[in-house]
Amino acid sequence: MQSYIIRRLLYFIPTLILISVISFAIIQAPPGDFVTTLAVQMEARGDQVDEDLINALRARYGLGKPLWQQYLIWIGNILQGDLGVSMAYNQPVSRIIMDRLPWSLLFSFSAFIIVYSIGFPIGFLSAVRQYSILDYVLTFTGFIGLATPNFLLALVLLWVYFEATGQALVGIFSVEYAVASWSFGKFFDLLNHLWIPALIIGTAGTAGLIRIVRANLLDELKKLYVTTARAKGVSEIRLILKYPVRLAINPVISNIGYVLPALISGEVITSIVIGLPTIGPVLLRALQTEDMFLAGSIVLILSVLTLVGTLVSDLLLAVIDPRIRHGV
Amino acid sequence: MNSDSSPNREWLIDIKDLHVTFSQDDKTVNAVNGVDIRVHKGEAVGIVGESGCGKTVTSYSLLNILPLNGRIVSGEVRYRGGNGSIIDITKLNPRSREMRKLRGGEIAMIFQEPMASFSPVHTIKDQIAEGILLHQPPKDKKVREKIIEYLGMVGISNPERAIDAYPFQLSGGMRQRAMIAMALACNPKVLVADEPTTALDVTIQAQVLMLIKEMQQELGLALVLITHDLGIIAHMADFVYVMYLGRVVEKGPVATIFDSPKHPYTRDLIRSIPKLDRPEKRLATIQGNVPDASRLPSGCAFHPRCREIIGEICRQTEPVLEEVEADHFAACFLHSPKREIEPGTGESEIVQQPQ
Amino acid sequence: MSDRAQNSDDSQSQVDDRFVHQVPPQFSAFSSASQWQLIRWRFLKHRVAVIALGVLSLLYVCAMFAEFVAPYNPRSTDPRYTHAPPQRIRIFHSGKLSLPFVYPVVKGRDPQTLATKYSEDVDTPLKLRLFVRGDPYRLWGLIGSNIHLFGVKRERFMLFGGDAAGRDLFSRTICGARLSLTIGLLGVFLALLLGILLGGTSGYFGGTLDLLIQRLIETLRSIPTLPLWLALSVALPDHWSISQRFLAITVVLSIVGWADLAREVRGKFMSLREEDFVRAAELGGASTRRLIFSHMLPSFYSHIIAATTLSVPGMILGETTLSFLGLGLQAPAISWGVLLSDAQHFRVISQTPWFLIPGLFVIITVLAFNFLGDGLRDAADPYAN
Amino acid sequence: MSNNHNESILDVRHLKKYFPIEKGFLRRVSGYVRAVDDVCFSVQKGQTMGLVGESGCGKTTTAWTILRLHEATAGEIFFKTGNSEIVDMAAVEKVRLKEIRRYMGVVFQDPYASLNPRKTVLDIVADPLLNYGVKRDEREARVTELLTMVGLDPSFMPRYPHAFSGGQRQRIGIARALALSPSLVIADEPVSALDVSVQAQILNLLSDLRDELGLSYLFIAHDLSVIQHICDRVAVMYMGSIVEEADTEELFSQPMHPYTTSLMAALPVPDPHKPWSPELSGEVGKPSEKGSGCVFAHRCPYAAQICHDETPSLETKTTDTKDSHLVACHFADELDIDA
Repeated sequence: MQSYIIRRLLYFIPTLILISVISFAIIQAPPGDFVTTLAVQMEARGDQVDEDLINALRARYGLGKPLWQQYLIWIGNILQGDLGVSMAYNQPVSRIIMDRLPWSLLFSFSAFIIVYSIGFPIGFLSAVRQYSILDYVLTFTGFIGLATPNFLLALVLLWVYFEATGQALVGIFSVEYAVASWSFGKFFDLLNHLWIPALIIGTAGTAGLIRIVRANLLDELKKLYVTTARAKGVSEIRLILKYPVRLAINPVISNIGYVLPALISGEVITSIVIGLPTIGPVLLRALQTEDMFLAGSIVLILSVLTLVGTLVSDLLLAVIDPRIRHGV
Repeated sequence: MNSDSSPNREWLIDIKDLHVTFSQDDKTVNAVNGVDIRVHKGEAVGIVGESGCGKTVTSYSLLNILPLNGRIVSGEVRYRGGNGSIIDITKLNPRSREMRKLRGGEIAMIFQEPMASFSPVHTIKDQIAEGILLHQPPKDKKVREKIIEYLGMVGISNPERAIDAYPFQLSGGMRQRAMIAMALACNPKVLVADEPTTALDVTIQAQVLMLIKEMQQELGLALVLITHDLGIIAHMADFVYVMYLGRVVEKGPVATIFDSPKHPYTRDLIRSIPKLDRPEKRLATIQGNVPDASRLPSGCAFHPRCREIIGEICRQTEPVLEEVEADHFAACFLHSPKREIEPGTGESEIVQQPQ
Repeated sequence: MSDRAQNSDDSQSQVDDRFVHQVPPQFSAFSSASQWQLIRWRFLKHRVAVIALGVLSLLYVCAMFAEFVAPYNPRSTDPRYTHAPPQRIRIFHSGKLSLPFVYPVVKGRDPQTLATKYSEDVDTPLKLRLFVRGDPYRLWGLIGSNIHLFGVKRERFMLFGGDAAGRDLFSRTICGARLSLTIGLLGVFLALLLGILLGGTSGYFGGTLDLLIQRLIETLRSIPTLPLWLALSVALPDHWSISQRFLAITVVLSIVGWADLAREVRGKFMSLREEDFVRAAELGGASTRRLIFSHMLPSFYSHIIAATTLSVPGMILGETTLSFLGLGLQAPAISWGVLLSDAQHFRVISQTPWFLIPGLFVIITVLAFNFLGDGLRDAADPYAN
Repeated sequence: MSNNHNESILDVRHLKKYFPIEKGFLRRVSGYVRAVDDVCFSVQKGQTMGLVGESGCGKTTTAWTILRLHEATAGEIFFKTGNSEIVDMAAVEKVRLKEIRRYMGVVFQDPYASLNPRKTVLDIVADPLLNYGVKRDEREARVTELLTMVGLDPSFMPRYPHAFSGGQRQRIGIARALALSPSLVIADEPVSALDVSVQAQILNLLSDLRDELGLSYLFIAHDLSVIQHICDRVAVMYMGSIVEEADTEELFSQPMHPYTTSLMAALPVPDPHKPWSPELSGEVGKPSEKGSGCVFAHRCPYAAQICHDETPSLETKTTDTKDSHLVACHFADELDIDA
């Protein structure tokens, strides 16, 4: 298992580098460098363009040097915690991200909980009751969930919520709690605002998980060791809970790595539609205003977080699967 | 050993006119077509046949563990319990408590693939303990000790270590031994072994077979051994059933079957296997191939391959098992008093179908 | 085999050795059925997949003849119909059964709130007709005509209602299908090219190359796609024409989408490489090219088709989302995503829920592709048992 | 048996095939699986050489190394091609492989996996012909001839493998192996996946074809009784080494290696009156943990200290037959272990 973990950790490094290259490419993608864009924008706003500042920025980010040098400088800065400066917000990128990232994580994590707490039991049910009405209904609902774009779902739910309550579901807190200090009331208000977005973010993931759980469980149910256990006189329900479920958990855990990117994507688009104070709307605005340092950094951070999640799921797999643990 | 002729010997299992079908895609496969098998206390019954003859399906019906697409259409599988009560297994709900009490507790089974028969993520202890706790919850001893005892009994060296191993950490032979320990741990009366050594090497196969034989005799078990290997049958079984395409074509005590086989299929089968002790340059063969079980030939299912075909009767009428000598039955018109020999046909006519 | 005759004396054993049981004639169709026939037979048993195929065919035919199927020019505005609700097709006029017709809508104002209000003029039914003359168009820029599949003679018939500029939403949805449906296919095609190239290289040659490509695949699969798509699409210059932008977005979608297909191709290649029949072909002197193209590829065309079908939905959803955010296709281009971007806010929807109808089309299309793909995947390996 | 003993078509000398064992995250090579360890044997023209042993004994690896599907770690594999050139398969340049392999036909174990389900019988059998540039008409004529040869109706040509039973498929596989008129046929467990009643058909077919076409076989099997029926000479392998080699009759009547006798004793004879007393205990060792000494020492009932310390070499032992009987056992002369 040690060598598995070490190998897994070592794989992490080239993947990180690749992701940083992609993020850097995003920053570099629009024509012209960002300082020029900044100067143009300052001019457009009617501000005085400070030549010294411009030159200082050029020197700091190595603009004008070959791309690979700029990349190294950028990476070096990041390692020191400097993600660059946002033009639109006129703030260090790291500050903006730090303000918003916790909320993004909160939503993604809640969605993650929803995905697994809904997806697994439903997938299980529809496998055990294969070809029953229940199976068809659940599978079909799952398909619909998979087929509906997140933003559409968000819009429809907002609309339904609005029609039903006459209130708009926007933001994380209701007006009365927005600036209040923490209390139970505020906490419940948060929960109240949390579950709908989390549900929306998790829909596609849940639907995907249902299919995976169902398929894996059906596969396992056909295995000979299930027959062996049945021949021992084990009851059907214990048999399913003990053997196939135990084995179907492995692919489900290894699937976390592919649920996470979907959740992050879902979080971005849902936040934009609902107007949550998370990273999503910032990313959109950064892209619209070509605030590339901000955009690139966000892509970098989201990707790295996903990678870490994948890493954790792989390590978890090593812990629960004796075959990996014993290096088979 | 004898079966039907001695009324004093009590049977443990009595299969009567069993029919099992499988649905595959749109077609129905008749896997077992009217099989009668009787197993007595302490007796080793061998069921031999080639692929698709229905021997495995028959063994699965004993425990009512057919896969979802399989169905017992008719017939009885009766089991005589310890208190003399007789239970028809086919009448039980496969999920019912009574059925589950029989499985493992009264009738235990070992399977062909020792690797696939164990869950790869549970320890040996975990999997053996399950049956024990279900059927024989120990009073005085701890489960662990009991398992170690059984593992030692089946010849696993260092059972204290093997008990905590995962199946993939054991060799094929050791896994099959653990499988046997698992089957025996609940003190069953009948042991059903479905091709228990097919996946093993010859020398390991010999060890495992010896172990099964030893355990059977020591514990006074009835053994139902299913195999395609006549060599194994010759040395393991007391009474033999030969199956072809879902039917029993011949049955009798093991010596009789090998010394004077009556059904042309049995005869050909015995002649066609290469033998160490009788090297021949050229092997006798059975012509043709085993037909697909979804399209059975009419009449006697063996007639398209039979070199002793009599005539139309073989193509049209299905022969039934009839006693050819004491305790020895064959389903063939060659030995039936009912057959009408058509003029101009000899017993050794060989069908020569156009190629 | 000239010495066959001399053996005929001891032909007893010869005959039955060489005897081969004849396959009954009624099974000859099966015995000489190619893999495609077997796949078709299996596929046809999947009722849902067959229906999905039908739905998709209908959608693609509509998209192909969009100008003809749409009753109006999707860009022609009419102030009389701004935010007009969908009109219902009726068959009862004043209690009497008649041929399908609609009531014209009349724009008016609510006397109290002064808000615009539409009402039906129940006195003058408009007969629905087939092959009606209307807005002129050039089908595929070639065939000029003004005949539309259906319509009414006077007034307007808006099955899905009108948008903010009074354009016919039905016509716009049908025309939008053209971009939305082709972007999926085209994107998948590009992704497939990349996937086969890289996945095949990786799976066939193995070694360091395999390791590198595998890392790349894993990385791409673990990056959240949406932020990446968004970021890449920003790099497109604003002044590009609709078709330039369309192609660019396709490329952006496939840059992210090839990884899954490459993984599929690689896995299949790896397992086929170990198959006995491939080894037999190699030992039989087949060149590497013949080995790949004649022996290995035919075994996974069907798998690749299924995998490809299953990855179309991702592309369609991607386009829709990007366009909805204004970063994909942009008006005046018409796609389902562009149409949905009119429904940015739930207050808009609460006023004009029919703006969501293009979303329904997205869902139906994606569903159909999923069902079709599932059916194809099940049928892809007719030799499984 | 045969009269031209001196013409060997395949001569394997000191063949070794080691597979590295990779350990740790850097995949460092920590040891080797000695799958084939110093194996020598030859196949005579017109004869069948049998390789027999339990799973993992290296018999299939040997065959694959001969075919150059594996690169040999050491040793030579001299093969006499159809035009009487002698080449070393272990060392010949890769570009020449195609030209040499045409003289080697291969029959696989699994009649299902070895035929491409997507090709017709005609395409399958004609594929080697196509690779060597045989024209279309000639191909069809040749396939007709081949199918007849293996006992199949040539009208089966347009059918697909799924229409055939296991035995029929194996006939198709044999036809393909013979397509290019090879001089050597390597058959890797050709009957072990077949039903008992069909096994005999295929064994007889293979013998007939050998006699009719003057083929030489390298026949690999785990089943001694099958080996006995088809082979002229047999080599018994255990953990990568040949422990005994002799003419078939000689080997089966006077086995000299304890492993050979154990193998024979383990096989249940289909006759309830014959005693069956397998005695061999223990399991096949792991080739990766092979140390010095006799490969069989850990299971051998007669093993002495020398068996654990010194590797016995494969030597000719005193017998009354004219053909050599080779045994790798320190006590071959002393033990009286006839079957």
